[in-house]
Amino acid sequence: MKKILNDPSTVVTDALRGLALAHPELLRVSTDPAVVTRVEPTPPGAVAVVSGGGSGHEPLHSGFVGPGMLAAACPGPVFTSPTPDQVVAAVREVEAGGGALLVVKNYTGDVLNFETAAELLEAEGVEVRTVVVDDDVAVTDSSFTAGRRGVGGTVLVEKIVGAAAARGDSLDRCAEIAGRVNSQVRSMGLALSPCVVPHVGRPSFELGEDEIEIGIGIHGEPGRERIPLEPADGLVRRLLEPVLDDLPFASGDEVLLFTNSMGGTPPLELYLAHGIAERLLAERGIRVRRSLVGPYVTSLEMRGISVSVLRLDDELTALWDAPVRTTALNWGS
Amino acid sequence: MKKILNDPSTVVTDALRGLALAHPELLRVSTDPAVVTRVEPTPPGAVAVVSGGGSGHEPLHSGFVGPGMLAAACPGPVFTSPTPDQVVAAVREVEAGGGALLVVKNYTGDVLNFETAAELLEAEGVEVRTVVVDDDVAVTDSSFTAGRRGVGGTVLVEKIVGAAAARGDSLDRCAEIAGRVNSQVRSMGLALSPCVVPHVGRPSFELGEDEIEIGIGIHGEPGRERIPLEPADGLVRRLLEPVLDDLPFASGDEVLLFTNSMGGTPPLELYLAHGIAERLLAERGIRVRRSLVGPYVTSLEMRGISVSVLRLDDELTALWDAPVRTTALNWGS
Amino acid sequence: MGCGVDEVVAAFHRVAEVITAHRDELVDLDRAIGDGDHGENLTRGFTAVRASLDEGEHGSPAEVLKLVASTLISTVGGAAGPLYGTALLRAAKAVPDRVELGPEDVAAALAAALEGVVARGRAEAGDKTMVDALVPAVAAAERAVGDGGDTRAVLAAASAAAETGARETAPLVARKGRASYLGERSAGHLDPGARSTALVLGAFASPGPSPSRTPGKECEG
Amino acid sequence: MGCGVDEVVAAFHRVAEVITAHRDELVDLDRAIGDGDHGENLTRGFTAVRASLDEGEHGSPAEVLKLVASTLISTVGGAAGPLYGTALLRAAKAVPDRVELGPEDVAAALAAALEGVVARGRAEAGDKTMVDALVPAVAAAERAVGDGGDTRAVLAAASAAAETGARETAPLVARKGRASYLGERSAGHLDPGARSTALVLGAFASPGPSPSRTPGKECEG
Ligand SMILES: Nc1ncnc2c1ncn2[C@@H]1O[C@H](COP(=O)(O)OP(=O)(O)O)[C@@H](O)[C@H]1O
Ligand SMILES: Nc1ncnc2c1ncn2[C@@H]1O[C@H](COP(=O)(O)OP(=O)(O)O)[C@@H](O)[C@H]1O
Ligand SMILES: [Mg+2]
Ligand SMILES: [Mg+2]
Ligand SMILES: [Mg+2]
Ligand SMILES: [Mg+2]
Repeated sequence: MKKILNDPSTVVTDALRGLALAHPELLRVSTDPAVVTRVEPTPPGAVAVVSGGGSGHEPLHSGFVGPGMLAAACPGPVFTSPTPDQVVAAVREVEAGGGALLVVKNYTGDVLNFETAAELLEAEGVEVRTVVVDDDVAVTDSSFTAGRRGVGGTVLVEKIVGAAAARGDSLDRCAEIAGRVNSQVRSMGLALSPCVVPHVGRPSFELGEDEIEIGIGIHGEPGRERIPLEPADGLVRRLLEPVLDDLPFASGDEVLLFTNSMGGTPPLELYLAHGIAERLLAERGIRVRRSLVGPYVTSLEMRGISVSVLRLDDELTALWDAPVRTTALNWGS
Repeated sequence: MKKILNDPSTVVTDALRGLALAHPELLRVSTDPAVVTRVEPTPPGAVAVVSGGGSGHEPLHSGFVGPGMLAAACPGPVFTSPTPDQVVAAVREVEAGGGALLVVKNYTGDVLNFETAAELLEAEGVEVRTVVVDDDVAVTDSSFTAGRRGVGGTVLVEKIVGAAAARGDSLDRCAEIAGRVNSQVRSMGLALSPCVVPHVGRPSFELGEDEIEIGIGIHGEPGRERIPLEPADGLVRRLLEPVLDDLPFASGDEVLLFTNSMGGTPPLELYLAHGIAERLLAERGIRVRRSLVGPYVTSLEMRGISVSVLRLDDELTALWDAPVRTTALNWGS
Repeated sequence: MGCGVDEVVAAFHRVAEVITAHRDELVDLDRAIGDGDHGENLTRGFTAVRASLDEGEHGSPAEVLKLVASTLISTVGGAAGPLYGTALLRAAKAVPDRVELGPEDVAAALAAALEGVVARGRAEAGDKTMVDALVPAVAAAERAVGDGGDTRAVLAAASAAAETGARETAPLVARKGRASYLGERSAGHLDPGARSTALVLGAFASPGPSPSRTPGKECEG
Repeated sequence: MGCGVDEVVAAFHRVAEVITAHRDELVDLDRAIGDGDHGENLTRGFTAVRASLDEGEHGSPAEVLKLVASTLISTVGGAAGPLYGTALLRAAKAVPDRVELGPEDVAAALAAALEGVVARGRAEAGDKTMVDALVPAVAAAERAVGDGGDTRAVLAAASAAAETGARETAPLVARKGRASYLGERSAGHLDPGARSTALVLGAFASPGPSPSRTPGKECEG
């Protein structure tokens, strides 16, 4: 395992230290427990949007802390959900009377830890709502699984509900909007190569010389199938068709198309895939009104991509366009 | 070679198509010859800052096209400098009477092609100045080499001179500022793994299981030495010491610290390295006034990092802080 | 005599030791059908447990159970953190003011722990989770109580049953937790949480020496 | 008789063919001491040359040389693009109004090409670049003219000398271009640009068939 680190057990705190030094004007970082909050305080009465999850998916979530998006993020150890303490500490620091909306990816660990935190916070008299993001169509959503995983759609939920909170929407309204985004977004990913969790030291899975995994999870969880590598046109189609068929998206829909790198895929390949996805959507009569392209929900150094499609309405579009100032997303004024 | 692409010979144009679709409000893309220009026109009389180079280093240069930075970028084939036509076409499109400043990384191919373009443009009556960036201390700058390579410092030159052009500085003044940035910045990188050029199909070099290359170039050119992997503290010191000793930087200096990913290094490792670099600078009495952390000058999927240090003065700091709106750097209003 | 506060503290030191010794095994099990962190998560948690146990005096077994629970909740993360935490909180509530845990107390604590895990995680027996170690452990403990066993016998029965239960997760198809994403492919591997549950109960039942400053004590009679 | 416009066109078709056939060899040479694109760059360039030659009628050898030069400049990129382009532009200027290129013309064109490369790239003999193929080629061509050789003999002499020159770049340490970053480690490898220069001259000198619609012609007498 070749990695730039000193000690696998301190990699998250060591990185948080660097994060704090790099963005003093935007972020404040505590390491015990690990919490990243934004320097700009939550306006009195406004909703504090808080998220978190295992580390190793950066910029998710700490890279989305800032005006117009998250009030705080709780980074767990690599690929391990944060503990309730972290969530409680984060919410205590940023909640300003408007309550807290917790954005949680649908993994057992995350759901249970945030659930525990919510119980503790409610016992303290803090109003809390939770939205569980589960946009990954690679997993069958049945009683035989822990349900769909939360993947790329998480960024879209966080951006849009962050904008709703910034314009002063109530906690209930924020919860409704976050739920709406989650209900309108579908995603699927593929991996060309695995990742290596620092404290494990070996690849999360093995792939043959020419093999790729379709439907990969962001922790290296297995997907739907392993196939030989094929040209990008076919790969993107394999991701997009299940995504479109699931909601389903229909001709005439206007969407946000999010082409995400799992970490190790260069922009050249990513933009190439994005171009293909846009063409395939056009073939189905679906119009891309907004685009996002980049490594936003990653899996350490994994090479691969995911595609998320969000059906837009005017409100979601306006909230997407609203100003945001974070290390990873930054626009408007 | 596992890559997401259709045909190695069209990878750059295919990616440019995706880039155009993703950022219609910011960028305009032509593919014959390949030129990326910003939608916002150059104000009459202002300097047009134009850069370019081989593709595969994204977001360099196309990701830096936009208000406050580049007026246009010319992407060559992967790791191959663009042709003079591209540069001439780009300058013709964005030059608005104030002349053009060409930012060129110091590689024989880039220098020669931009030189030819400059001759053609001057013959057309366009005023042109060129700044050649050569910040890589891994290469000995002597008559026995093609001189130092242009690496991470290029981003800093482009951002700062882009701001100078945006505030209306003359061509001579822009050339002076760009030259000043280049004279005050030093960089060095290391690689944990090689990259694979699509039309070559094999790794650019081979590294042992535990081996890393110190002083790597952004095309996989060899560096100063191969050593066994060591903890991050030692690695960052190996990059930073030659950088600091070269200018040299001295106690009391105020600097911009730029910790760059070569593409495949996750943010976790990158921020960790940044934190170490900041600590090592502090030990030498050097104060980090500004930070930049991210994959900005990459080498396809290469895993590795580079560190650049720029000595700041008040003017350079103000120009760094000035608003910029590009796909990769985005701040201010 | 049963299990007093010192014996419970000593038992948790043994648990910490056993989990740390099996860290890599648990990582490998979780790597096969999960995300490879279970061994690391529990090692981090029980290392913290050792430190918090060493910090002060402890009034009762229930207090120790609560302290361990809250330490695990605040350091383990993942699915196992809240599940182990809830299990131990419920166990504490089942034996609120006992000075010593007798055989019935142990059985009641185990039953409460199982209820807690099910309440949080909503898994059923056969879903290939820690529930599959706890269900037979609770049944065996109750049987041992019925047979007139002492505390040590009840713990031994629970531990043996948990071990068998964990082993028998191998052929199962996971329906809860991260392993469920594998569907049929999860069959053929032990469930890491069931395995760690068996290790915890084994450490409670066994008289192994404790490396901590708290003198090694085992639950007697 | 010397080399007329048709023969020059045919020669460049042969060059395109030879370069394409040696693409992988040139990639490998450049991969060893450069960045692995030389074969791809020249193949792209000469494929474009073929297309532009096929586009219309050509008035004179100099016009063809200019067309090839500008096509290479606008399609090759890298170090080789401007260097080959400048070389051919200078060669064209050396034989401005010739209908046929005689032996002296060939030698003069080659000398001008070398001057162009040196003017652009500032390399000296021994720097391990294409200059190391061109310098002996020019000398050999001039010797052949002095010996009374015809056009074909001059080209053959230049080609043979370029080939030797290219081979002799192997032990050299690069001092120009990307290979110079390797320092001592560049020794032991052929310079890709010197090798491609030898291939170009070889294709000019050889009577190999041309696959293009322009009938295969070689420079005569
Ligand atoms: N819903 C659940 N109910 C009971 N136990 C569960 C449940 N989900 C997961 N587990 C247990 O948790 C173990 C995994 O723990 P761990 O690896 O620490 O967490 P994570 O899955 O978040 O990485 C599984 O092996 C299983 O025994
Ligand atoms: N300054 C120079 N003068 C003459 N030839 C040069 C010079 N620099 C490089 N070359 C030639 O160019 C060749 C490399 O061409 P190519 O690989 O196409 O360009 P790049 O180095 O930009 O990738 C070298 O093998 C060498 O022969
Ligand atoms: Mg986990
Ligand atoms: Mg090149
Ligand atoms: Mg796990
Ligand atoms: Mg080359």
